[in-house]
Amino acid sequence: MSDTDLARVDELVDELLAEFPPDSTPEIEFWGAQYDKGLAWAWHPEGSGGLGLQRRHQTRINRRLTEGGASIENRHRNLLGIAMGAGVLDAHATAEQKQRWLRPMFTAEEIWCQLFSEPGAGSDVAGLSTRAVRDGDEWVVNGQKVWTTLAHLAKWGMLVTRTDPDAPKHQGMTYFIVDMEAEGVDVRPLYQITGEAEFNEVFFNDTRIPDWNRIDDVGAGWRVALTTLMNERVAIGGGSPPRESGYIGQAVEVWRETGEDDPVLRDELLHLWAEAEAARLTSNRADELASAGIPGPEGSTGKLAWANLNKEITEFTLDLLGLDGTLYPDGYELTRPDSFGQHEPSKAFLRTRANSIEGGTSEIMLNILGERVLGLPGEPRVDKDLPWVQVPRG
Amino acid sequence: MSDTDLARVDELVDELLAEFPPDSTPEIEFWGAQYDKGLAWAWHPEGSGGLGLQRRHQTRINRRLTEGGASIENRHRNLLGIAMGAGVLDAHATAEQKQRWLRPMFTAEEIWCQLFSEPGAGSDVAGLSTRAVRDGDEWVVNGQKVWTTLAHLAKWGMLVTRTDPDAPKHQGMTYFIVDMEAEGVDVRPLYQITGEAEFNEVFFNDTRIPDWNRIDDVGAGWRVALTTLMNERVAIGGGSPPRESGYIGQAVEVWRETGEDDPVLRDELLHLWAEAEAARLTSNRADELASAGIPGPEGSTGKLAWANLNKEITEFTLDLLGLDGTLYPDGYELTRPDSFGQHEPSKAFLRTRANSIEGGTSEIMLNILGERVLGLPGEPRVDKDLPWVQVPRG
Amino acid sequence: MAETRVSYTPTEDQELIRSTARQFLTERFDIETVRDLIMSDEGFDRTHYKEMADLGWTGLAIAEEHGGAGLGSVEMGVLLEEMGRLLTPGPFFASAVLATSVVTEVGTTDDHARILPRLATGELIATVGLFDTARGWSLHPEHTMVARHGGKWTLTGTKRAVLDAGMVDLVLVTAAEGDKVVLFAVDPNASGVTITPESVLDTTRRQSTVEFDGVVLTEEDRVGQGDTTPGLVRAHRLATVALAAEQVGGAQAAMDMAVEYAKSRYQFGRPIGSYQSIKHRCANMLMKVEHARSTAYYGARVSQDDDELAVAAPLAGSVCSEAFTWIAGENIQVHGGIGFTWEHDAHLYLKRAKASSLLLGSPRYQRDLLGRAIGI
Amino acid sequence: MAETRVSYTPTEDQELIRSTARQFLTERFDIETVRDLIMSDEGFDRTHYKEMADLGWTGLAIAEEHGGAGLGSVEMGVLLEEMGRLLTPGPFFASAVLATSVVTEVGTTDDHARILPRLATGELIATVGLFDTARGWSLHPEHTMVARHGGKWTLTGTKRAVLDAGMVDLVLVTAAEGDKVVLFAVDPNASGVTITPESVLDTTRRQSTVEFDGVVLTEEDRVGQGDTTPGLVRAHRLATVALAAEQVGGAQAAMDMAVEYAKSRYQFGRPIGSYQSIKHRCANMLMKVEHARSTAYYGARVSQDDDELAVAAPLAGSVCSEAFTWIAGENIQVHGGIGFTWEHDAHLYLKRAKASSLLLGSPRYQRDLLGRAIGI
Repeated sequence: MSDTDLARVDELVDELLAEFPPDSTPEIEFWGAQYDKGLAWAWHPEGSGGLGLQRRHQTRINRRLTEGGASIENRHRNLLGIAMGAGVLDAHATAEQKQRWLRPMFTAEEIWCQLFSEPGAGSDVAGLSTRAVRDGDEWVVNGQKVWTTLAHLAKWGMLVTRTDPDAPKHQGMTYFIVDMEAEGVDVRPLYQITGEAEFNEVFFNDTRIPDWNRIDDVGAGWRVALTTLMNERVAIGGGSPPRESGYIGQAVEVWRETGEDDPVLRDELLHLWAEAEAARLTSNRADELASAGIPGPEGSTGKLAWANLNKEITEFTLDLLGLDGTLYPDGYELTRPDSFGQHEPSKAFLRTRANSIEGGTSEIMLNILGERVLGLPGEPRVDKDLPWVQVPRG
Repeated sequence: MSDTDLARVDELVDELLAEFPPDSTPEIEFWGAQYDKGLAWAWHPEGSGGLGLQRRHQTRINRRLTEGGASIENRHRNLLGIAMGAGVLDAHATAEQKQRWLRPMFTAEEIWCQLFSEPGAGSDVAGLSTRAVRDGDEWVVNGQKVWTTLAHLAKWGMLVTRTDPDAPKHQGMTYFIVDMEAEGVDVRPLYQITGEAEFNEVFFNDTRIPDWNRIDDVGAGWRVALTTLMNERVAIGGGSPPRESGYIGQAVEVWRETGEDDPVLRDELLHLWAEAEAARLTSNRADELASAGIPGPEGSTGKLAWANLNKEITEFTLDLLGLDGTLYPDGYELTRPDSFGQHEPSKAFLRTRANSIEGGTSEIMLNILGERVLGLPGEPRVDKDLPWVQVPRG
Repeated sequence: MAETRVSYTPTEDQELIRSTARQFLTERFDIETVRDLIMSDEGFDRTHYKEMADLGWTGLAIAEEHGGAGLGSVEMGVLLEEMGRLLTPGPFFASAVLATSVVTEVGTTDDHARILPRLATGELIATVGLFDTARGWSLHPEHTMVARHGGKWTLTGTKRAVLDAGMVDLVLVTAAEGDKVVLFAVDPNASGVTITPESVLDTTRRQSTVEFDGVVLTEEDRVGQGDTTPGLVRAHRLATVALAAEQVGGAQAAMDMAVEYAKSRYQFGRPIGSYQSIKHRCANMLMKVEHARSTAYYGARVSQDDDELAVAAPLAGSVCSEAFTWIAGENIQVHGGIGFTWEHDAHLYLKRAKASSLLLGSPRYQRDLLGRAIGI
Repeated sequence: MAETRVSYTPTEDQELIRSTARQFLTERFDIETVRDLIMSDEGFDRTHYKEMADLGWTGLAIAEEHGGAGLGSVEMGVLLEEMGRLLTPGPFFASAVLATSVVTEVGTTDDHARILPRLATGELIATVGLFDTARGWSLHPEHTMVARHGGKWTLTGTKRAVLDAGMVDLVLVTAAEGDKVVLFAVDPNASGVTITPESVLDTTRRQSTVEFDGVVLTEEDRVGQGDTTPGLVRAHRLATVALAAEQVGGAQAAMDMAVEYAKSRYQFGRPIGSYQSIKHRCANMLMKVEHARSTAYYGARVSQDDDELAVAAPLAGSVCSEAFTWIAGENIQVHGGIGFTWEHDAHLYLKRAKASSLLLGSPRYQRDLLGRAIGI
């Protein structure tokens, strides 16, 4: 980072903290001011919440703001908007669209959600079948999306639809920002095997979207979707937890609390501890080398490694608990969860089963590592050049 | 088994033992007489070493012969001939061919070998490229075969060749019985990672085979090859070892001899013991149900299970041995082995690496279980209908 | 090392039990009924139990002289395998298997005559409190004990993970009396008995913590004489083998579900079962389910041979527990997102699998028993 | 739980060492040379060792005052990773890593001055006899002992798996003297020393059994004062971390070999790497090799911090051993038949992997050390 840029960032942060003292400024007002000063997404151009700098400047800004007593809770409250939606708008939206959406997104006054996955399009997102048909200055949407976080709280949804079923699958899609409060949008909780509903199903029944809400060209939906997914990977990665934290920390705690001393279970615990630590050190190494621009381990090994590890560790923790591992203290209440933190062991065992599915199944991650990183050849594709309507779908 | 058949079999066995007392009859003479009485392959027609009965009658014959003091060593000495070659001749050969080959095969006066695998055709045997070109009443063969057991001792080889490169791969093959002593046949030992050569490479350099030696039609080679492979699977399966025998028995022995008492290694040993015993019980169950004609577990799980288990068990045994596991008592002498029994632990570790490759890789076995037993769909095939010359081969 | 030669060819009786069970269970316990029972407070419907009794199931393994069918572990295994397939909820395992085995193996002739006939008819539903602590699965009670005062005993202690205790008529309880382990049949409504239903991972099988605070018992309540440990050990092995059969049924059902989905689910224009990653996993499921089945079947077939059962029971217990848990977990993965939803049935098998792998001893614990039996 | 923040960004020195090493090793140890050495009686060529010394490698980790380069574990790790890639045969690890660490960590200033300069120049090649028995990897000699008579000692005992003892000028030996562990530098040609070369699995690294039958030693031969255990423990950790780097190099090479073959080998008209079974295995190799590398790099970077090294060394030792062994085994499987032949190089990596996973303590043993360090 050049010294000038650093100085400019520091000065603006100091200015913000001075003008809007965090302890006496309402959060929304503070975040609005932060946006206006270009301290929301430092790499955005000026006027879009940024300063035309680099992503890593934002890390510094966030650290200094936190030290200065400011809240960055908006980033969690509107995770999908701030981490992914902003990137999509920055890359693909018109000036008017940015103007309309970015600021209330950053202040978390308007929550965003993502509408990609469908019952028939999981790993194969590009196979989606939610239809949007043009009707004058509007589009009429019908279909179903699943695994939508925050949909029940969201004002806006990032929606990919099929607009040309006769084009090959990657070409006939169009991307919209849909008003989640519009008529014909039905959000229902999607209960998981834990008994909780972190996610939703969203049904579109003749929902009308103004053409003004379209992002990029008609037929360019896949390109925009890829931008979204790229930002998702950036958002999911990063941030190094301390040693022996997370579920391996929980397992160690259970080991100690139960006073267990079976050497066989101890060796299993140490095995998991070692694997978890190796994965954690790899994240650290990847982060350092990536930010120094030096080739290093592929970040995407992390998602795969943690999916495996979380599943193994939480299952092992039940073994450590013995008969207590057959209990489910929270019960199956079929509710929306009130927190997203670490779960007690038996709920953690259930919840982590999805770690190898959500955000890209482990099978897809292995394909990616094999093909994009190691350069192994792809499978023969039977769906790629066919018109979407002709692709076999069971 | 019907009572009449049993009685007939028992009577013939008694007759054979009486006419050719095993303790005073030379082996070859005994086996010749056994063949003549139809007690060689009970399910073959009369005149071809059989009685037109069923495979399981042979089990009874063999047991009664062994009890009567006769040797069935010919079955080991000429394993590939008696277990596989005979089935091929029975199903596909002319009367003259059977007449010429079956009896000396059974007496093990003429040893047989199998010439299928090639450097470029392993799992994909049907992709083989050894060429045979017709020249009047003869065929001229050029190419290379690998992994040929007994080739250095064999008189006859079961050889699959490509005779029509422009036909789709499964259609352009022809099957021959090649005289291994003919000119242009070069047998070389193929050294393995153990330092021993159980197998050979066989090179054909303008080797001439009389058309009389062709099995079945020109172009029918794949059909005949499948008969061979089917007989191979029958030959490999079957026969239940006692509990705690083989490499798990060796591991238990090492455990006891070293006086090791680490609970962690003990649990690993018990885990392997349990898996081995489960596999063994499954073989027993499969054998019983199969011979009773009741649907039961697929026999081919056994090959897969034992490949995994032998590899895991022998690797674990080296861990049990500690620093002694880094030794290789036999040394790497680059010799032909003088026995095929159980190896000492470190050679066993190396030798068993091939268990998941030889006789069908574990990947192929998993495909077979998935597709033929569970009915899962095959991969898209890029090679099936192309002329063989056009199939990509790297 | 010896083994016992057994036959796996099913008898006509066994074939009949299997087909009757499959038909009855499929009709009575369609998945909607199972789901209703799972979410209900009681967790089962007593009329279902009565119907099973009428089919002769509750008395299947009870001698004819006590009103049972006089059949054995093999037949019980067939029945439980079918129940395992459909996740049949209710106290059948607790009462007709666990409690029945304990009374049979521990009880005197008088105890048999007193208790078994009522278990056979299904009028009596019972369970067993075996474990004082969450870990260790010791059959020797560490904390639960009886003290004798004249002709009476006072029972004090707490039993963990007592199956279906909230719905039974009788709780069999092990307790220490000095060095000996004694067994009592306790009325759940007796004074000093507190039954606390627990919130459980696998809601197809309920559990309670049962506290005994100075419960007064008489000689009438006692089951067995002298040290009951040998009988308890045998009953534990029989129950392990029976549970293994149930696990095999569950594993088979989970595998069938995965294979079915792999054929019908398309991604990228192909059934997902055409990808080796899924295909090979299903093939490995097949191998594991067949291995598990072999150990469960073998265990049931040697149940009369004490030495061999000592090997076969922990073998089946460890192999079947691991196979079922692995298959049920991978079934969810094969299904992807839909397999993680409450409305799909995949999770019910995973929960049953994981819980059942811990109920009578973890695989690691069972392997320890195996090691003792085979001298390793 | 604390950790030490380290930087993974390579320094210019490290980059230079890597590129020099790769160039030199590739030229000097082409696979034909390696194969000749493997089948030779001696197993290495002393001129190679001299060349390495001239490059400054034998003195890499030795202080400048003793004629070394004064660099540390990170630089040694870079070098060993490169050697691991090419399976460089010879006593470099035994002498420049193991013996050098032992002398450095155990020796007095006088010992350093006496021995290290000659190790640095390569004129002295040394090894260490640490283990009395095949299992347990105890640094406390169970059988080897010294008895003092006046100003002299008599050394008796047998050391197992002494690396490259058949080709060295000096054998460092641990021995018990009462409760203390003492260390002596023994001339392999001294009276009473018998060196028996063993037939080994991994012929790129030779081993001998070394017997000491009343070998007479003087104060001059002694290295270190008092109980040498703390120094030996540190040296063992440093050697473990160094070996881990070598394992990473080997694992990477085996993976590269598998990936290359998966791209070029066609079956059924497709490269085998296009099948998920092979592709996913290669991807898992990548993950494991990167995890292993992280632990080896971390271990090298915290080598000056005793408490952290106590965690990092067994972490690297267990993770890298398991990763290398798995990858080398799967590399053979990816190759199929050709990978099982003597003429293909795949087996050399498997043999190196399995042997190196046992030399300084099996993964299970290393995890035990890890557990002690982190309080589990």
